[in-house]
This record gives sequence, structure tokens and C-alpha cells, in this order.
Amino acid sequence: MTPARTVAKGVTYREALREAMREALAADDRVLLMGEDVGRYGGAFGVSLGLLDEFGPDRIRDTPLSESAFVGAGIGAAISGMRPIVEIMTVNFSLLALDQILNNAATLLHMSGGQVAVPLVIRMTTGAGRQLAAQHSHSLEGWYAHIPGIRVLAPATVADARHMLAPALADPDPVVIFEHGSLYNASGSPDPDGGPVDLATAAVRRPGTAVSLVTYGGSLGKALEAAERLAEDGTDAEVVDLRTLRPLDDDTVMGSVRRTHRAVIVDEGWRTGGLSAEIAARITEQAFYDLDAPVERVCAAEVPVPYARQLEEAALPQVAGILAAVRRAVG
Amino acid sequence: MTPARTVAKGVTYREALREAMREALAADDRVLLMGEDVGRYGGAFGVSLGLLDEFGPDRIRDTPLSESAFVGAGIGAAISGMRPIVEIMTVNFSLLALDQILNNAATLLHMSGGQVAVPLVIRMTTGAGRQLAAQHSHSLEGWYAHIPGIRVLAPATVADARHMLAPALADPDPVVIFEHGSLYNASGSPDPDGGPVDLATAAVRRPGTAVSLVTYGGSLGKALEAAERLAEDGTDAEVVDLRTLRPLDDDTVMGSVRRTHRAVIVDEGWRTGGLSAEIAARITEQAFYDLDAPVERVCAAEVPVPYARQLEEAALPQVAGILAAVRRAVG
Amino acid sequence: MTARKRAHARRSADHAGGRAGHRHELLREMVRIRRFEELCVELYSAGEIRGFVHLCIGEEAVSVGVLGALTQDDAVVTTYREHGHALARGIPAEAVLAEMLGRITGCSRGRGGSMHLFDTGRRFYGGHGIVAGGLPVAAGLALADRLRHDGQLACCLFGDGAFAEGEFHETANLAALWELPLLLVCENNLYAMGTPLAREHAQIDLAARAASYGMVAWAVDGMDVLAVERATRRAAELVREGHGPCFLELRTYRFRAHSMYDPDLYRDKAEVERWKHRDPITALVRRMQTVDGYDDDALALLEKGVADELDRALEKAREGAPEPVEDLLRFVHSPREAP
Amino acid sequence: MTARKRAHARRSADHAGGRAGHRHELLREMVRIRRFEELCVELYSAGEIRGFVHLCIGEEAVSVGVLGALTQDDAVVTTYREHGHALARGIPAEAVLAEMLGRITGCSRGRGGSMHLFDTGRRFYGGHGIVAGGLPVAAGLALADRLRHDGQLACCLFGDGAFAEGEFHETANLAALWELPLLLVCENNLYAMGTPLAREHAQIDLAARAASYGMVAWAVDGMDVLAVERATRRAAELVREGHGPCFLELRTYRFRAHSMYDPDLYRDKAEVERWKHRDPITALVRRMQTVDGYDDDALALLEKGVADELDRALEKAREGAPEPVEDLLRFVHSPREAP
Ligand SMILES: Cc1ncc(C[n+]2csc(CCOP(=O)(O)OP(=O)(O)O)c2C)c(N)n1
Ligand SMILES: Cc1ncc(C[n+]2csc(CCOP(=O)(O)OP(=O)(O)O)c2C)c(N)n1
Ligand SMILES: [Mg+2]
Ligand SMILES: [Mg+2]
Repeated sequence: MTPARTVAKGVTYREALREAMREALAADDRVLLMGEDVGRYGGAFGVSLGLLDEFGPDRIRDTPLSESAFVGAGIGAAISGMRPIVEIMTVNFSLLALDQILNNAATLLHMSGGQVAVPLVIRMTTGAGRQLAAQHSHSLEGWYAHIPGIRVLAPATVADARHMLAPALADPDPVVIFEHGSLYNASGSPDPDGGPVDLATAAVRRPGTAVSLVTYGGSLGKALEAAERLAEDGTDAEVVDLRTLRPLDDDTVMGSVRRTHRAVIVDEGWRTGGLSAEIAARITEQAFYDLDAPVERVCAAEVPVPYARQLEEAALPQVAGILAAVRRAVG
Repeated sequence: MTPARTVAKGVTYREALREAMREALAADDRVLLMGEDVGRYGGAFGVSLGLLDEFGPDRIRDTPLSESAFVGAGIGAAISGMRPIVEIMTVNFSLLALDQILNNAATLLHMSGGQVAVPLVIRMTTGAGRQLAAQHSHSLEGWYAHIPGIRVLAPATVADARHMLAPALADPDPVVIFEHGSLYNASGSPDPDGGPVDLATAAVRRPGTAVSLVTYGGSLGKALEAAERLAEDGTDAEVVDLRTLRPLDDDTVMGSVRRTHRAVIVDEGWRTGGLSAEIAARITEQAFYDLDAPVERVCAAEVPVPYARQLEEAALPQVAGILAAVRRAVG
Repeated sequence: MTARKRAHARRSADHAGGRAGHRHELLREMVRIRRFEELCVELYSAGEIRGFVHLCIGEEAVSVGVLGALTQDDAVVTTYREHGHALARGIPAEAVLAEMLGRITGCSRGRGGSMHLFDTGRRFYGGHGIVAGGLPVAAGLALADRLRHDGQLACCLFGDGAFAEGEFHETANLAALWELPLLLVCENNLYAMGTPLAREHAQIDLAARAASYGMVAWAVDGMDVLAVERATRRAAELVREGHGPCFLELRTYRFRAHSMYDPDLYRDKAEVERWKHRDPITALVRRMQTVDGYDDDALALLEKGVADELDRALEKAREGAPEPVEDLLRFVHSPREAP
Repeated sequence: MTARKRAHARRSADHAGGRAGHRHELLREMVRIRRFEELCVELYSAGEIRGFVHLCIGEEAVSVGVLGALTQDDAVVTTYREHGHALARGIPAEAVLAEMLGRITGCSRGRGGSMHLFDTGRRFYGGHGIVAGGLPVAAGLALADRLRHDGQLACCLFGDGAFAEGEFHETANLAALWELPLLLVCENNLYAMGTPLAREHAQIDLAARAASYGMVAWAVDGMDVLAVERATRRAAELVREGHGPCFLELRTYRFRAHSMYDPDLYRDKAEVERWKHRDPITALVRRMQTVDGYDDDALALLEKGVADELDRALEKAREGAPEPVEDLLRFVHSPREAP
């Protein structure tokens, strides 16, 4: 781990993720990275570029296109004492490994009566917005957040990209990390002095009083932009970044809603049955009498994400849609 | 189709499903049934017993253990003009075919600009309650209800088991049918004179005024039993059977809630991010000002379903839990 | 396959390969695909095309040889690297370009883009982005043919990387077990993104492995369009005889990066250069120069014709309207007739 | 494998098979498993055991021959049909019975039941209910061994039906590609539920197909415990040499239905009877009678010993307490030390 990097201001999300992996690989021999093209190619999104040269092919393992086998192999290696980081290139391909994740990674500990722990970290890219069309634009975080036995993370800032991996690897149980494809080139401070993130807490990214914008991952930027616009015409919105999608930090969310009495959820997943539904349900269950208006949801339209730019834009949550929802909630 | 059967009173859910398939196979040469052990074995739950002898191996096809391949083959055959009924033995194994269902069956029509329609029907058993432990007790209806482009059905009565298949096969797009494992031996009237079910509408199975119990599939019986108990101490509960899980029939649900002003959702799926969350979110979005209490959810505990009887009972929604939730809502 | 039939297959293939006019057609088609994709690169750089774009430059002999040997009644299922397959199948360049420009006149109405070209009128069933995801679908198309005894077959094209996915193996077994009229065409370009064949597979003789499912399988020089066409004709004939699937491994190479996003750092430049010496287009031109007395003027004329076609196609494609945003949800479901 | 080593493997195996005492041990273990499962049937009929129960009656030679040839440091991953594997691995009958009775004293604390037996102390990693789902996990256990150079191997048992799942093929390729110390043991009992081998697979010579991944693979008479033990010893030795996985196809047969729910209507009773003539237990007894002068009194004594053990085991198992409902959520996550 080169200090130069950690103290560097303004690194990219990609570099922060890489630095977190380099640190983990350097610190613990049990850590290895495996996935399609993580080695020679440097990762489909360049996250692991250079790690093969630094740590060698035993620990940076290119896998064949066999999602089920290499995710399951990560589970087995974790059971046997390793600390694998398995990269599934994108969430779109993770369905091929979902059986391993649900029926093995998340289940073995309980089903074995506490004997088989699976300290596995799975990283995958998620989200749309780059005109990659229907089969490469999924946001299925909500599905993973439904699974008992795993923890689900969505780093939305460079600092979280830098500091969520260590606690994830320290977790004795499986952790799934979603990296939104639109964030890799985003730059910001890696918060060099910041310690490991507390994986149980959401963060208020912008304090406000009029309405709570509850979001995560790739939608955080849109929520913050909407909040700035709202501020211009005098509406002071609070922006909550969930960060950990399972377990959800109800205290932070409800604390915010109890202050603002209004909530708008922004989620890139499809609306019906998405994570937004769970958050809306919890808010109305836990803060029903504090609410001055129904909870609003700004989600992806219920359509396979189309290629054409204007159609994709119309399919995804946008600032304009957030503003409209806030006006409904506040108005 | 032997009239004797259709007019028979008191047939089982299993027989009703079989009769519906027999009728479809007899009426349309394009219909075929394929899946693991649907032929010689007669289906893991005996649903297709006898159909091989009646319709032959070309149309009643035993498949190898290859969920992804035979579900994908069903998609291809449907695209090419057949009307396949693909049986996935249980929802637990459907994860191995989920990529085919989401990225192909549900997506091809839109992604091809309207060219590739997939008139496919997928049947699968779902649910727990028979001490089959963690890997054989999933209730993932909520995940399927999240997918744009497919219709999701949950026949909870013998009549629906008998009359949902025909309209499902008539649907030009993919339909997924969930049969709860605890229902196969249930008997009731196949409603011989009833026509095909309208796949857009939920059903009020018991009218009431004090609270709306919103449920589906294997939980309907528990909800009705709870309603009877409630009636004994003067609480008149309405029971709504969703029947179609996607698209949800908001009118029927909201109509009920607007009358009762209270809602309790009963869903065998895990609570967080389950179908129950979507229903709760919609009720508070659409009937917020009609609600006298927060919406209650009675769901499965967030745990891999354990084998031991007392643990499994504690993990699943039970009548006692429904009664307690109703008291919270009404009290 | 009877010796008679086999001989006949060989004869007719030779006959086909032997006709100068036919060779000229194959050349035209390969050049057309090459220039089309070079145009795609320009349009991508100019920002007119977006998303993922995967070029088959260097692999044109596969597109032209395979698709040319099928009938219009056969079904085709392919991957995201399918511009060449689509053009060789007869989808107008204009419709493919319009698709990549996201226009309503695109062959998928602009909803699919480069990776998802469809034309059911030509039984071209896409354009699949999930590696190996098209294989089971192709088996299903073949199952329908089998049940209808319609003499049609389904041809599925996929890569060497796809061969490692469980779906390939499930499909190969199912097709062989059910004796489906399925033609499996593995476009082995030696890499799956940045991973070379020997790091994807414990055994790199893919044809031999496919044969373990009990299907006829062999490997062919994928840089020789005439060899590819001959092999495909023969394989298609075998498949139509009704004894089940056939597998072709076409050994080829992509001259360009995996996609527009790929910096291509994992291949030795010398290796790429070596393969460029086997360019399927120059190879055919050389052959035609010797056996058909094909000359530079003829080639220039051919290039001119292709250039003109592509100019017109681009012009027309650019005229296409974008899908109105109001129609976003159209085609999520089929239009319903009143019950 | 060197000729020397191979010779040695054969010698030591013969030696093992040659010892009367050892044969007696193998017999005892097979009888123990047989009687254990007969007891399961009684308990199931009495309603003390619930859920799915899959018996290996008829397949005992596989359990005893394979597990007996492994070391205690090797890892084992298996299926829902694993009573015999668990007992042969050394998990006390009492702990397995308690598991099926759903008691806290069960080897999975009553959470797993018949299909999910675990004992990490014995490196017995279950008991998997999703067909082929254990294979990738076993490859991962082998990967850890490979990275630690600890000389251990992972042994995965699975059925002929599992061989059709894509996961088997992905795992076979990965293990061969990465030269993992993985011993793949296919328990080929000729049926996947009601589907006979020939309707699951286009090519039914499973060992030959496994060999297509470049691993040593062969088929063995799964009704001959001595042959199974010999083959497993040799395969394990090969795997430990570090050249990658090995595959054994053990040809066997289940005498009972697939599960307690199965009416068993798909098999010809005569076929079942034919196989019963090859009962691995009677086969070994006959052999011992001729070569070891083994007599009925000795057998009666052995049966008595097994009966007594199982009586005690059942008694103890029944004494086990059920897990208190308050502990339902325990083990969804590992206990956390304060950060
Ligand atoms: C299931 C799945 N995993 C990973 C990817 C990402 N990906 C796209 S193309 C590709 C390489 C495929 O290689 P190959 O099959 O040889 O086809 P080629 O690109 O060489 O034509 C990968 C890994 C994907 N699209 N689908
Ligand atoms: C992925 C998956 N599909 C289907 C099933 C249902 N099922 C359980 S056992 C079985 C047959 C497996 O046959 P085989 O692998 O030969 O093992 P055997 O039961 O004969 O020991 C099936 C279809 C399952 N458990 N998992
Ligand atoms: Mg390739
Ligand atoms: Mg079997």
C-alpha cells in the first residue's frame, strides 16, 4: 500500500476500490480476487488493473465464463479459511450464480446449525445509464436485499468505495457489494484518515428540513442535484444515502422522516417489488403518524431498459422526476 | 376431456390442474408439457400423472436436470409457434433458469421492438410447511412479480387451478404460475360451469367491514381461518385473494381498504423486500387518507426455513400471528 | 450420412466454391461487412453510436460462409458480436445502422442497439447479450421444427468463451438427446474478452469435446470463407437428415479489441499482426487473382459499389425518426385483442 | 502417475482388500448403514421423521468404499442421499438420527434434517439439496487446499442426474483448468428420480465424457465394495499428485424408491429384483464365506452388534431436546464480536 495513494486527494471511485483491494491483498494472505478478466484484462471496468502483476496469478485469478462455478468456488474457499473477493462482472450475469448465493452462501451457516460460516465478499457492477440496453442495465439490488444471511452494500462515494471493503472482509458472513457503473470515473476524496465504514449505518449526505430524499448508489448524485435545485426555490431537502441495503438502517431513515414529515425514495430499480417498496413500507409502518403525505417513489419505469438514448433517459429516475415527486409530497 | 371429470364435484387441486392441462393438450396441438419427470413419473407432485400415456412422449417430454436449457427451449419453441407448458419442479430450482426467464422470456418482445413474442407458460411449486428445510421451502413469488413483461399467477382455489391455465395459454406473453405445495391435496369444486378466469382481477373470498386481509396462494387458507376466529369475537374481516401477482389488481385491494380502513397483508415470503412490501407501499400511496392505522405485514421470519417442525412453524405466517396483527391494526 | 450423400455434399460444395461469380459474391459480402464496421467505428467516435459495440473485423469469413449456407427458412440465433451475421442474413445495412443510431427504423426499433439486432421476417432471432444465453432458445426453435417435421433447422452462433458456460453443455446434451435439428457454430477467436483459450478451457480442442455428446463435430479454418461455407453446407445437410445436432468449430481471430471499451492490453501485437496476414478478405482476393484473373479494377469497382451502398444506407438511417418517449412502454406486452 | 506408484497403489489396495479383518469391517459398516436406513423407514412411517428422506439402500458399497478410502483431513461434499456417506465418515448414528428427529443434538442442530447433514469437525460439508449445487463448493474447498499446498483433497459425491446440470460441467472444467485436488465421485444408480439414464443423457458413458475435460476418469462396479475402495484409493492418490481432478463413475442401483414420496411406478419390478441379486452386502458375505470361512454365527453376532448400537443411538437421539423457538434466528449470521 503506497502512502502516496492513500493520502492523495481527488482519486476516482475506481482507484479507491483498487486501493482497498490492494490494501486487503497486502495485509492478509488469505485474501484472493477471482472473476472473469480480473487479471490480464484488469477487470471489465479496470478496477483491478495492475493487481495481477503485484500479487500474481495464484491470488488474482482469471476465471472462465462460469459464474455458478466460480462463485461456488469462492464459497468453498471461504468455508475452508480463505477470504475470497469474487467479482461478478455485472449484476446482469449474477443470475447465473444466484442459486449459489441464495442456497449456499446465505444458507449454509443456518442450515448447518452454525457450523459452516462463509466469509465471502462478492463485488458486482450494477445499473444503467450508458445505453447498454435491456440485458446489461439491471438494478437488482432489491432482490439481494431480500436474502437473509447476507449483507448488501452500495458504496455511493469515493470514500465508501475506499473504506467499505475492509469491514466487508472482516465480516464472518457473505457480503455483496454493488458498484454503480456510472460511478467508476467519479472522483472525490478517499478520506485517507477515515477508518473502516460502520456497515450498519446510513448517512445523511445533505441535511434538510422539508423532505427526506432516501436513496443509494448511482442515484445519490441525482438526489443531491435535485436537492440543490429545490434549495433554489426555498425547499430544504435532506438526502439520506442508505449505503447498506441489508440490513437497512431504520433509525437514520426514520430519524430523518420524523424531522421532515415527508419522504421521497429514489431507486433505479423497477418500481413494483423493488427496494423502494420495502423502504416505503417501513416508513409507513414505523413513522405513520409523523407523515404529512404519502411516501413518494421515483423508480425506473417497468420496462426492459431500451438502447435509444431518449428512451433510456425516460426509463430511469431523473432529477425532473424527483422534483415533481417532491412537489407532490410537499405541495 | 371427459365430461365426467369436469362436472365432478369435489376434485383435488392436483386433479384440477391435470384436467386443465388435459383440456389444453386435447384442444390445441401446439400445446406441450415439458419438465423433469413430468412423464413416466407423473410429475414430482403427481400433477401430470397419466398424460404421457394419453398424449405421448412428443408432447409430454421428460427433460434432463437442466433447468436453464429446458426453460430456454420452452422459450424458443414458444417463439416458433408452439404453446409450451414448462414445469419447473419447484421454485427453489427456478433460480437456475432465472436468467432465461428475466433476460429472454420477459425481455425479447420489447428488446426486439415488438417482433419476438414468447407465449410460454411456466408452472412451478412454491412454498414451505412440509419440513423440507431451507433449500426446498422458498416463496419467491415477489421476485417474479418484479419482472416487467411477464404475468404471475397464484391459484389458491381448486376452481382457479382448473380455470387459470386456459387464459394463461391464450396470453401472447409469458405467464408464470405458482402452485403452493400444501394445496395439491386440497379439494373443492372445480366450478365446472365457470369460464376462464379473468387474469386481471383479485377476488374477495370473504366480505367484511373491519379489516382487509390481503393474501394469496398458500396463505389464503390461513387468512380465512383467522377471519372465522375474528368473527367469533365480533371482528368482521374481509379476505382478498390477489390471484394475479403481476399485474396487481389495485382496484380490488384499494376498494377493500377504503371500506375497512385497515389492512393486514399475509405473505409466506420473507418480509424484507417481499411482495408484502409492494402491497403495503401501494396501499399507503393510493389509500393513505383512508387508512386508520399503519398497514400490518405478516410474513415469514427472515431465516432460511429450518427442518425442525417447531422451528418451521415459528418461521412461517400462522393464524395466531394474523390475529395479533389484526388486533394491532384494529385495536 | 450415406457415402453417396457425403460425396454429393462435397461435390455441390466444390461446385459452389468453384464458381467465380460465387466467389465474387462472397468477397463482396465480406468487404461489405468490413466497411460497414469501419463505418461503425467512425460513428462511434463521433458519438452517433453509443453503448457496447463489438466488431467482427477479421471474422467476416464466418458470417459470410455460415449464413450463406443456410436457407431463408432456417432460424438464426447469435450473440452481441453479430453485425456480420445480420448483414449476411440479408438485413439491410440501413436497418442495422438505424438500429445503432437508435431510430424507429432500426431493425429492433432502436430498443436493442448493436448487441440486439432482430428481424423475425428473416428468422433472425437476435442478438443475445448474455453469453451462452441464446443456446437454449435455439434448441427450442429446433424443437419446434422437429415437432413440425418442417425440414428447417436452427443455427446458433456463439463464442469459445460461451463453451465454458453450463448452458452450452445443458443445451448440447438436450439437443443430442432429443435429436434436434440444431447447428451449433462456435466462433473460436481464441479469446473471451482478455482471456486466452488456454485459460478458459482445460481442453482446448472444442470440437472433440462437443463430440463427447455424440454429435458430429469438427474444426474448420475460419479464415477461409470457402472452407467455412463447405463445412456449413455439409453440417446443415447432416442436421437435416434428422439424427440430431452438429457442431462446427470455426478457428478465427478478431483483429480489433473486444469492444470499444477495451484497451486491448492482453494480446501481443505481433500475434495480432500474424493473424492479419491471414485476413480472410485478402486471402480470397489473392485466390481470385490467381484462379479467376480477378484484377484491381474489379476490386475497386466492388469497393465503390459497397461504399455507395453504405453512403445511401447511412443517409437513410439518419433520416429515421427516434421513437417518441410516449411509446416507452409499448411492447412490454403484446397488444391485446379485446377478450 | 508413475508405474511404481501405480503398482504400489494396486498392492496396498489388494493388501487392504486381502485382510479378512478389513473385509469384516467393510461388511459391518455396510450392514450398519442398511439397518440404519431400515430404521429410518420405521421412524418415517411412525411420523417421527418428516420431510424428504432419500435412502441409499443398495448403494452401501459406495458409501463404505469411497469414504473409507479418504483421510480424515480430506473434505467431503455430498447430496441429500447422504445417510450412508455421513455414517461412513464417522458421524455417530445418534447424531444423524437426532438430526432427522429435529433435535438440538442433531449434527445440524435439527435445522437441516435428512437432506442436510453437516459435521465440520469431520470436514463433512453437507448434505446439499440442490442437484449439482455442491460441486462448485467442493471445487472451492479444493482450491483452498491447492493454495495451501496442504496435501488434502476435496471429494464430491453426486448422482448421474447431476451430470446433466451445467454446474457439473463448469466445475469439471474449472477443476481441470486449475488442477484442483478434487475427487469427483458420480454415484450412477441409473435413475434421476423416475428418469432412466438414457433419457437424461445423449451419451451414457459418463466416465468417457468426464475424460473429455482432460482428467483421469473410469467406471467401477459400485456393487463391489472392495473394487470401490481400491478405485477410490488409486484415484485419491492420483489427485494428491497434484495434476488435477479425477473422476469415478460408480455403477450402482437404489433398491428403494427415490424418496418416501415416490410410488416408484417407472421401474420394472423385475429390473429391481435383478439388481437385488447383486446386493453389495450379500455379495461380500458370500465372498467372506468362501475366502475367510465366515459363518452365520459371525454374521448373527455382527447383526446383533449393529442392532444394539442403533437401539442405543435411537434412545439417545430421542432424549435430545428440540431447539427452543426463541433461537429460530440464531445462526442466520455468525455471532459478532464487539467491533
Ligand atoms: C453470462 C455472461 N458473463 C459475462 C459476460 C461479459 N462478457 C461479454 S462478452 C464476453 C466474452 C465472451 O467471449 P466469447 O464467447 O469467446 O465471444 P467473443 O466475444 O470472443 O466473440 C464476456 C465475458 C456476459 N455478457 N455474459
Ligand atoms: C436443481 C434441482 N433440480 C431438481 C431437483 C429435484 N430432484 C431432487 S433429486 C432429483 C434426481 C437427481 O438424480 P441423481 O442426480 O441421479 O441422484 P439420485 O437421486 O439418483 O441419487 C431431482 C430431479 C433438485 N433437487 N435440484
Ligand atoms: Mg471468443
Ligand atoms: Mg441417480
